[in-house]
Amino acid sequence: MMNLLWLIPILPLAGFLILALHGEHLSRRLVAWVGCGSVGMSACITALVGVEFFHGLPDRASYQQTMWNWIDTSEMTVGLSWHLDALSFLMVAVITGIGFLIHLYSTEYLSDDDGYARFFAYMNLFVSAMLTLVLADNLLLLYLGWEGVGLCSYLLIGFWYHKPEYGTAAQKAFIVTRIGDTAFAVGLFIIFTQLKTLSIQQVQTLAVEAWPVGSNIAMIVAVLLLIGAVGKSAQLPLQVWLPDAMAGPTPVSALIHAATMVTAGVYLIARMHDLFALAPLVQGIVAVVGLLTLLLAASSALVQHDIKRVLAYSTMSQIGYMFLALGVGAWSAALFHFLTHSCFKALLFLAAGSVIHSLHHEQDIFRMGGLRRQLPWTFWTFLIGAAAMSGVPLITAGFYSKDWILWSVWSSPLSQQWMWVGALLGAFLTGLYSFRLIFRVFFGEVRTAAHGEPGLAMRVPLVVLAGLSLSVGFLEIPHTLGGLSLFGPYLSQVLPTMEVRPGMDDSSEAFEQIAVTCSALLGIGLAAFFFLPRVSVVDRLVGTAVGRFFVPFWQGGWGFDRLYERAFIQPWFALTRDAGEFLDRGYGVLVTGAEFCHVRLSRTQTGHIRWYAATIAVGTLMLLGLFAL
Amino acid sequence: MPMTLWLLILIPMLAAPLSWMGQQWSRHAARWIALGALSLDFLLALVLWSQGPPGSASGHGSWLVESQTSWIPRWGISLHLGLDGLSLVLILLTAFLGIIAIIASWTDIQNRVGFFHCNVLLALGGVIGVFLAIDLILFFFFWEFMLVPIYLLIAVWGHANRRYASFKFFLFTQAGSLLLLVAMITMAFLHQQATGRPSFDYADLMGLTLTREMAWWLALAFFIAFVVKLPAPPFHTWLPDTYTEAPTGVSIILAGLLAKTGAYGLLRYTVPMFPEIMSEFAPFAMGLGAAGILYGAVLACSQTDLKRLIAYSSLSHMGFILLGAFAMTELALQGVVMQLVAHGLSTGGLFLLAGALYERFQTRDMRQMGGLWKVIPRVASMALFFACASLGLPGLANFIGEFLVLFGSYSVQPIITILASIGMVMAAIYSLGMMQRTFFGQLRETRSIPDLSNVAFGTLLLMAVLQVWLGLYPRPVLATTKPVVDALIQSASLPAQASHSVPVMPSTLFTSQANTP
Amino acid sequence: METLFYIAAAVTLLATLRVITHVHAVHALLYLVVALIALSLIFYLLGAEFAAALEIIIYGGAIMVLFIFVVMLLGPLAVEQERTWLTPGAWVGPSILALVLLGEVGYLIVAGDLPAISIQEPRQKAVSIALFGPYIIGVELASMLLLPGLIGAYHLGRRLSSEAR
Amino acid sequence: MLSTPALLLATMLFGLGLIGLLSRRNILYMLLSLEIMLNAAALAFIAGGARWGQVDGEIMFLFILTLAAAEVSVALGIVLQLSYRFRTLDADAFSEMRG
Repeated sequence: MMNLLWLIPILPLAGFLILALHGEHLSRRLVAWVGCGSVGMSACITALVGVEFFHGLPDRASYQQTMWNWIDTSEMTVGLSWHLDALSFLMVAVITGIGFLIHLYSTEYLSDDDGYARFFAYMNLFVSAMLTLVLADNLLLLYLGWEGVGLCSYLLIGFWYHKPEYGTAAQKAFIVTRIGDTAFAVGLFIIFTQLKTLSIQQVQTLAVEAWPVGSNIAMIVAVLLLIGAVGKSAQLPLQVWLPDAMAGPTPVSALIHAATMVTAGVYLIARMHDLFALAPLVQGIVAVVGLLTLLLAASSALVQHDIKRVLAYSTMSQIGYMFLALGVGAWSAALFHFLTHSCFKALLFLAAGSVIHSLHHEQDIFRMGGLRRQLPWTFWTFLIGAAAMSGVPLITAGFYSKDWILWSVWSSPLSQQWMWVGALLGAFLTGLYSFRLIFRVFFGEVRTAAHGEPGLAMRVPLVVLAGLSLSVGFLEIPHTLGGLSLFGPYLSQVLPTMEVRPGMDDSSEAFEQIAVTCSALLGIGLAAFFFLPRVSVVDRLVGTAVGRFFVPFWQGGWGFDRLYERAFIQPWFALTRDAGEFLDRGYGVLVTGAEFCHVRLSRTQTGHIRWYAATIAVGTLMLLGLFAL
Repeated sequence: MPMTLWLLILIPMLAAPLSWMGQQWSRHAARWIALGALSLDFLLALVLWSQGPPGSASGHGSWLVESQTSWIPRWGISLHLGLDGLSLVLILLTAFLGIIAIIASWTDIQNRVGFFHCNVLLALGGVIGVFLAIDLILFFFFWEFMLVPIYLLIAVWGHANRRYASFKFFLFTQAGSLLLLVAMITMAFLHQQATGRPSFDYADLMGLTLTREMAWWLALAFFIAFVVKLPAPPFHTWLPDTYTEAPTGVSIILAGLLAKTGAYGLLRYTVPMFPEIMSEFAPFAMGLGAAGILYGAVLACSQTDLKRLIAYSSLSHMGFILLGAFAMTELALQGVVMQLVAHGLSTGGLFLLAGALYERFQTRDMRQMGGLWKVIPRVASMALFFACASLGLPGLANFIGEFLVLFGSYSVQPIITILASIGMVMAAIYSLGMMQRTFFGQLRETRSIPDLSNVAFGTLLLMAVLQVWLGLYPRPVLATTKPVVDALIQSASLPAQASHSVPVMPSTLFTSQANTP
Repeated sequence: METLFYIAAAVTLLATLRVITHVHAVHALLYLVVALIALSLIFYLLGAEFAAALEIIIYGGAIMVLFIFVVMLLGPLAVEQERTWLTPGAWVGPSILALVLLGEVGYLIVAGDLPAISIQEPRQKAVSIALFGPYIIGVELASMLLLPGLIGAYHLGRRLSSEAR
Repeated sequence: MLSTPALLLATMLFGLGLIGLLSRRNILYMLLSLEIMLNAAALAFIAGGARWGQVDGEIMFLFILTLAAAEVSVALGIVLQLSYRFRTLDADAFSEMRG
């Protein structure tokens, strides 16, 4: 079974090839079959591989498979090799599983779109690239997947290419992430130059041997990898692309910009955890970046009008949690949050898509309302998603994962107290903006009529994801609540378990949990207070001087877009607009000089044959004179 | 067996007049003759490739196939051809891109068809000659030989501003050639000083001992002569005009092959002949390469003319070649070879598509395009593919080239390499900007426009498949050129055979003839 | 013998002087023919009897005849000069010079003091051997020169006739 | 020996030819002057050959003769063309090749 591993990324690639080369001639039904089928088969193979993987768990923590040697020189040997361990299996399972559900959902969501085959081709390519990213045995292959998902993200954001602003958003996404990618690439150059290998396993072992903790080289490499991760995962300061990326179709946002691709940065840092452990300062930066992004995105999510932008900022915020967890060394907690986040965020996006679908592509939440009765399926699933995101205690998955992170931040030797306070504030804000959405969209008066619930192909993924959003949390229950730990030990094969700071006992954990619970519930309650009544308290709040300052500030994502516009984009355009060939002007001087001489010398060409004869004679005389002298 | 080398050169050259005459028989006869000749050449090169033992280690002067006939023995000039992995790969590329260029010209060129193909074949014969000749005079002969047909191709069949472009091209390349000629003759004289016998043979001149000052000047001449052709700033200004004004097929040849002759010259002559000088010179040359990458990319971003954009992107890609050639590490040199092939394919594809767009809209101005994906999805999807190749998407051949170069250069010049890597971001900006302005956005065109024909689509698909193949399995190219790369590195690491022992004074250069036997 | 040379040289110089100073083309040509004949005598005196013969046959004969033809073809341009052509005075100068030359040649023949004979016949053979030996490329080049000359003359002449029609 | 006076004579002839070439405006006369100069050169070769007893001088004469024949035939063709087109033989009237 294990040797079927290579099929997991290859099958979606095959699907892509079929659809890209022949998609226009296939019926929609067949396209849907190919598109979903390839990912579905991948998911099945993942399950088969998983069975064997878990069987052989104790003695075989990883499995390698090489297809062929990709780059084969005497200095560098890089294989197209897959590496399956607990971490990558988790990622693969999420990608194929949720990927399949989203593909299924898309068959209906895009059923009246012209680019049906194109859409599924891109989606399949994305899944293939993402699987390559997580299964890669070496950093170069990882980079292949890394760039591949970036490309697919670009293509899918700009899927409706006839709108120029979508194209701009797509370019923005690609270019901003490419800045991160380039830093990542430079990191690879340094790693290879220093360690002469790119294999992830070897890099980690060799780095630990070669570089002392806190050494400059380790710091530089870690910072470069971090910039790469930050670009991909839309964290500060490269976060600006994600809200605009919502231009893509909603399933795309669900798959790429929520569940999978944006968490690639988390995966990268977790993958290279030994390296980051060598650079404690950089790890601290990871935590700070996560915390700042978390707060920035949460506050921005509060005031957005577009339902998808709210979700986009919430994604940034949740990934901020993951970065925070990574930064404090809670590797498993970060990935646990990745798992639950993938479920509930995909669910939220799909449910939002369902709303948008029934409202004929209306995305402004101020034109929505009272959809609770018209779209019951959507409402309930959305509610579950929002509850999971806010961390409604005990029943939702989000609670368990967020709690784990907050507990880690509380107890980690690497963290500071203010980080925990910030994270707690984030939890409060999460509750607030999640339920702002719920109350705006599903409660209150009806503003836009919906044209009915979606069909089966959209409903099934919603329900499955809702179930997962409620249940996956039970994989890791803190021992204050009964103590079932499956996820942590599972990942501990790959990732080190976090050490708890001395002096942490059950009572402090319980206190911490109560604080988290309270802040989330406080957020939800405040949302109900603000947004449920007809005459909104919020409008008055916004009207105050403080509100007038903060609302536009938050709406613009803390002004980063405007800053970058001024600092980079306008100078760049000015540069390229005026960038004539200034080097060519240097040759212009030569040309002018030649012309100058030409005009003067051509006067000697009188056209009179006797003049020529005379000059020849004079020339000869002068030569003779020279010889005579 | 040695005759096959001459066959490689002579097949296109002999087919050239034939295809000119073929015009009288039927409209397509010239095209078919040219196509047949190049296919034959390609097959021949493939046969050589399949026979050659690419794995065998060989230093300089040990060639896979070699052919030497005396020509002008008094001046040490002989008809000396040699084939090694590098030239084999480049000849394969030449024949392949030649075929592509002829297919690209199938509908594009309608007047003086026979003469056009005659010129194309002559130029390609010259290019192959350049890749094979290892006698300097013979090399120079082919080097000059390919220029005239190319000049004619631009001046006769080019776009509106063709006269300016063709003159500029000719002047720049001629100036470079002049330097080359002077340096070659000087070397032959120096050889006579040292051994009493003038020689233009590669192997002889490789072993020549030079004073430092002399070597500097010669190396500089060899460097500039080839860099003009490559090109890199500040010698590149002929490139955008020439690439833009040339007809599609010729643009493919210019970018895909002519630029490669410059790179080939650097690898074959400049670097191994003056290893000491080059190691001192390397930071400067690599800086020039990085400057080319960035300069080309910035200018590519500012273009509105599609072909000009591609031309500047080509300049940017050539910077990687300069960067890698002077890094003198195995990885960088392997990357250079890969980049040579990959750039030929990617830029060739883009020029083909630009030609297809020009044929349909009679303009190269991207401001007048937009939203074309809807009307011509085949063109658009292929353009997307080649734009991705051009921005160095992993899994495609350009990525292998660029990354190997960067990997190899980083260990030598980290700062320059990091600067060069910024070019990757810029490549994304101009490639995607091109896609956005041309194929995405609002559709302006209301006429119904035919999409790519099956032949053109198939051609592009073939190039795309090659890109993917070499991007995922570059071993065939890397293994073929490995002996050459090894030898290059060896020559760089050996400090020129104890050079300063018998210095030849430059002051005696043109005087003493006494020791002629 | 030296006297002969000096007389011939004087004839050559005088005739040449007249060539470049005379106003009438035909007169000038006549003087040139005389100069050439005098020169051929000098060649003879220098021992190059074959060159002397060629000088008369080709230069004095063929080439000068070409000139005459052209002057005749240029008729309209030379028409006002035609009358002055036939004045007897025109013949005096060349005739005198030619007579001087004739006298010299007659003296040479009569006196029997022929310097060329002393240089024996193998000289001609040596010229031929050298010409088709080391100088063979020169011969080839000369023939290559003559061919374009022929074509050029033919082309230029033909254009005239076709345009004149 | 006669070679020295012969060379002197050649120089004088050459000078006369040059004077003619430069002073006459009629193109026909210029051609005649050219012939004189060619002859002067030929004489110099012959004299040189005689001085050294070598045949090369004569061979050079032969080449000069050939050259002159070719030159005259083409030049006279050109003269005919010029006279036809410009209706004059004035060399100063032709300046079409002015730069």
